Amino acid sequence: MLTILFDGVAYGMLLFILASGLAVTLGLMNFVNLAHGSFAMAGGYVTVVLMQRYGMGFLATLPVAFLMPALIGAVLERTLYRPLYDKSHLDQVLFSIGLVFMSVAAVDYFMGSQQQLVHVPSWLQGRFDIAGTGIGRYRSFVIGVCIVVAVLLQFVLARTRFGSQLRAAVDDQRVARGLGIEVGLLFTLTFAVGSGLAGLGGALGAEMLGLDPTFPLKFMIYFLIVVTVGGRAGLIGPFIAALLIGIVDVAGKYYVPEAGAFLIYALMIVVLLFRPQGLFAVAR
Amino acid sequence: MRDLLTVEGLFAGYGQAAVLHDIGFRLGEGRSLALLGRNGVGKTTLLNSLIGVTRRTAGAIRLGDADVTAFAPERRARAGIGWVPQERNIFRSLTVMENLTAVARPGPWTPERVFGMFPRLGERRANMGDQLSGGEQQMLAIGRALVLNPKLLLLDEPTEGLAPIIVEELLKALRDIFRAEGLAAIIVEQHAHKILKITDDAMILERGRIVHQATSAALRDDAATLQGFLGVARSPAPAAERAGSARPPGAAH
Amino acid sequence: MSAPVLETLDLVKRFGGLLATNSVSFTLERGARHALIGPNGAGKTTFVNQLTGVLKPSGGAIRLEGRDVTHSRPEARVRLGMSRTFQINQLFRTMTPLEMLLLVLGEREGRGLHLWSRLDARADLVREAAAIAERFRLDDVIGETIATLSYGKQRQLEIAAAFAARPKVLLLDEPAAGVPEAERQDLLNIVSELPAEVSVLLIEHDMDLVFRFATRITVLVNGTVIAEGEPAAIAADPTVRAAYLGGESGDA
Amino acid sequence: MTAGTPSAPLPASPLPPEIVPAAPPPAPLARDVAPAEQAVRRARRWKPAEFLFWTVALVAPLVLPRSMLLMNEIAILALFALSLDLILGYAGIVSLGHAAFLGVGAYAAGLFALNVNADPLAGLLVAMLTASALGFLSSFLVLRGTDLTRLMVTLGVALLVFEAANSWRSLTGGADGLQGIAMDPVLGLFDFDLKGRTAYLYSLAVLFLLFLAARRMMGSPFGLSLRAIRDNRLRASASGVGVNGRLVVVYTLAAAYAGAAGALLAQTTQFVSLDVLEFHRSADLMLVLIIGGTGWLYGGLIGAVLFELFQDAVAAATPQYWQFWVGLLLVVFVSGGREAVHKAGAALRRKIAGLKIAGLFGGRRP
Repeated sequence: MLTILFDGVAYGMLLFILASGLAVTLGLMNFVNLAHGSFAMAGGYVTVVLMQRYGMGFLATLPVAFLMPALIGAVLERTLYRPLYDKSHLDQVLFSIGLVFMSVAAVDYFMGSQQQLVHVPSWLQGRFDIAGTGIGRYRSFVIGVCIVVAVLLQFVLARTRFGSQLRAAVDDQRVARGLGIEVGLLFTLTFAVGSGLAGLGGALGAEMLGLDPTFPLKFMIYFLIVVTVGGRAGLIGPFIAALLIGIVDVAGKYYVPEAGAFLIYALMIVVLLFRPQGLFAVAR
Repeated sequence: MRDLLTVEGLFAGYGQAAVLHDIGFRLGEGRSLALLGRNGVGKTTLLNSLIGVTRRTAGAIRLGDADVTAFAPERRARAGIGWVPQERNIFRSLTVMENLTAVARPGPWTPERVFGMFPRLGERRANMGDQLSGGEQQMLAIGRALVLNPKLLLLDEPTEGLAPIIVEELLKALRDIFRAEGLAAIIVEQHAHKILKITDDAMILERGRIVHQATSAALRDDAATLQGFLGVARSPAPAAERAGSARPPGAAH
Repeated sequence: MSAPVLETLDLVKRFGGLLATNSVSFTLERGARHALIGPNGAGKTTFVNQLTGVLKPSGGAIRLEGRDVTHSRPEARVRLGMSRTFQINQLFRTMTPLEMLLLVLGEREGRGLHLWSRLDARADLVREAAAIAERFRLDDVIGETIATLSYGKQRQLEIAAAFAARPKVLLLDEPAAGVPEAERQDLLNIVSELPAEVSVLLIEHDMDLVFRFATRITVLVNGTVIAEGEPAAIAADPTVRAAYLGGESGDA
Repeated sequence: MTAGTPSAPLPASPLPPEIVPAAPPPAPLARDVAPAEQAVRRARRWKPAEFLFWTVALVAPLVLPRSMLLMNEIAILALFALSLDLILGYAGIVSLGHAAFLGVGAYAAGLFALNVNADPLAGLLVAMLTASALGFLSSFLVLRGTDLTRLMVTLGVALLVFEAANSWRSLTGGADGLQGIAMDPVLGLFDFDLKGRTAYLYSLAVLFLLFLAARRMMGSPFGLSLRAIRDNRLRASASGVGVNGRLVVVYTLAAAYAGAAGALLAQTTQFVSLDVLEFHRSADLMLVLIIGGTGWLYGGLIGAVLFELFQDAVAAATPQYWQFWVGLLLVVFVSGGREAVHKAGAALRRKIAGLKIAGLFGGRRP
């Protein structure tokens, strides 16, 4: 039982890191980027390639798994995404689905459609027991990394000038610009960091979630659920939502496997119906 | 005296609706200008065009030696324009302090100095922007423009919706700022009498055009013009007939 | 005097701590030419939005032809005889003026759920649409896409569409706002030529229009009615002058 | 250009009372209103290009007898796209889960043929009813909220339906799908042949009839009120349109159309699998409508033709990477290609016929 809870927490934490970039782009900047999972996949494949072809260690690949997607994100934001900020959500959805389809096919072409295996270092393999509960070493590691990242994110957003300028730009972009805040630059940086975090999540999650070219499609809805159910006002709502979803999903698959993902989807519809702003959103 | 702001042939509007027609004027360094006119004549649109958040269809704007016509709003702000928008637009998810630090630029005006001028704000520095009263929001909006350390301050109806006692206090604070700092300002106001006491020059808009320019002192004594352009009852002949004795003194040209 | 066509009783609207409509009791007489004026932020639009049902009042009541419509849906109020124009054009931009008028007429006649009927099945409605277009100086553009019309024509269509619902009460929200000088006269004529049996409430900044049109004026400041009366009285009222000019009342 | 037209001198006095709508206008005005009546009639009249379109569709099998399976796919996709156009193009309701109705229709038709009756038309009717029931129920989910909530909710419903079909193996056959569907002849006369001739003509006939119905309904006061809702919901409601009721009706209707497409798919391919409920069906459908343009009924049809032809050409070369090209098209179209294509298309049509935009098809592009 506790093991399931623990696995659920690890899964939820991972979901949070994967979705945190989307929580900012969709939740704060109000841009529907369904291709968020593609950046996560990019991170995963960066790790795979670096380990398999260049023999790098798992840990050493993680910074690159952050930087590469961040760079791609910055470039795409400057070129393709930015003109779409003012367009309808439908256009944003169609555009980003297009990116998903392209990335799925492109990765399939270059890397093949098979599942990729990521071998974590031996000291991260296996389990240890605490009071009769089996605790996976790797999952503990993931939880640790995710907590560090979550705390760091919350700190940047809540305590730094960058964070307050970003919140100001989100509150009222027109006035923020009129008061000298470089909104465009802020958004590019934010988008890049969000993409980078997705990449980091993709690399960390390859072992737990699996990694193949359909990754962005498979997990697209999960990211969206984290953000929409969590509410779009900050990072704490998505964080709680990610934990909840992680636990419900792991427990559901264990106890009622026949229901599949039914529970999660139904939960999302009900929440959106009664709390369109999300479960943890402050009324604006 | 050097010109700080030069506006030439400015046309602007929203969508297809034309709001400003051929606006041209100059503002000297350190001068304060009252921008008057009734509701909906384009005063706010003019301020918004100066900071660059309204679509300009024609015309040129110079700030000092720089042609800022093509500048984006953030570049104009950095070039030395501080803006107090009409709705105040306090960033609601930022604290009072953050509202200031997020936009502050180096110079004599610091958040602490703003708190010195508006002690109420200092007491509430940790409150979120959406927890402030109307008067506090207005003080914060002014403080937020000041910490940009601008050469030109644009104030859009700074006294709107405030209690009379706060209005007096605020106007006094503004006058001190203009006098002491040599800061130029354009103030949009509906209440002519109040603002003419603290400004150097005045300009009246009507249906998107400049219809009167004078010094504040001259306009203050010009009851006919005030009543004619700003009063409630300026009415052309057909209306005067219907309204009976409504014809005000100012309409008797 | 017959019963008022529209009245509000102690209407209140709060937004959080802000009292946007402060216990407004307002009466629109049958056939009235009534103007509602007030400075920016006085709560004029909030008041109209409650009358038409876009906003829910926090307290008080609204009666249309003696019926309580405080909680009726916007479309129900239209059917009961209240129709409005918008301060910022709200038009069906891909339609033609003819189609927009036909839509309003069709809804008025309860044809909106006729899935299998033709648009011109009721020839009288098409003729009526054409007549309204002529009355509002739109007959020359009746078949053009609305988005391509000049701004003045779009303002005219705003009123025409509201008028087509055959309202007993017509709310005009700043009909002349933003209309260029060249097209202004057309619009003013249209407003002054509205038939006498329609009761009109005009919300307006433009004092020329107000004093030219209204026989009664209500002044709203900070959500409160501070004065109401005939134009002459309003023009002379010191509190009203103070609200518009500022300073100590009467020093103007 | 109306702005430059000098306006006629205005009458000094109010217009005569007979034009007040309270009293119907008298005969002398007929001279002035005739153009309006003509305009309405002209708008609903069949345009030459429309006759041409359907004639080509009818004679296509004679010219290309080997491509009838492809043509059948085009007809079915066209019907599916027509369905989405009803809600997206006319009522402005976005959906990322339209495959739910296609899939439910397909399963309903397949199960009906396997277990009850193999008559195609009866199956078609059952599929439409089943899908419209789901449409009616889920329509209440799209009434409130923003476009984003609608996209999420429709996507969520489609995922739910997919999961349901996936889990309920005893009914749907799970991943294996429904196999061994054998249909009776259409109308008891026309057997389904291997070349797909009956299939195509059957699908085309259904598409044509449902298109006629859609054309009539979208030209009705109801259709006009949908366009009103799409253009400006606030004004629609201020014009007396009961917005929610209209949306429930059109959503249910569109679900029935999608169900019909699903039935055609099941009956003509004699096979139903989870593929009919996949996400990419909904996404591809969006692309179809983007290619053809929304809100004029022919957009879905033309989009379907182009989409299938493109797929046929590209997928033949690299079937595995077909999705890449779909994605690229979406990206290019949204990032500005759409305007360019539609501008070019409009210019082309103007050139050919010397008519105004959309004059040929009678539709109007938003």
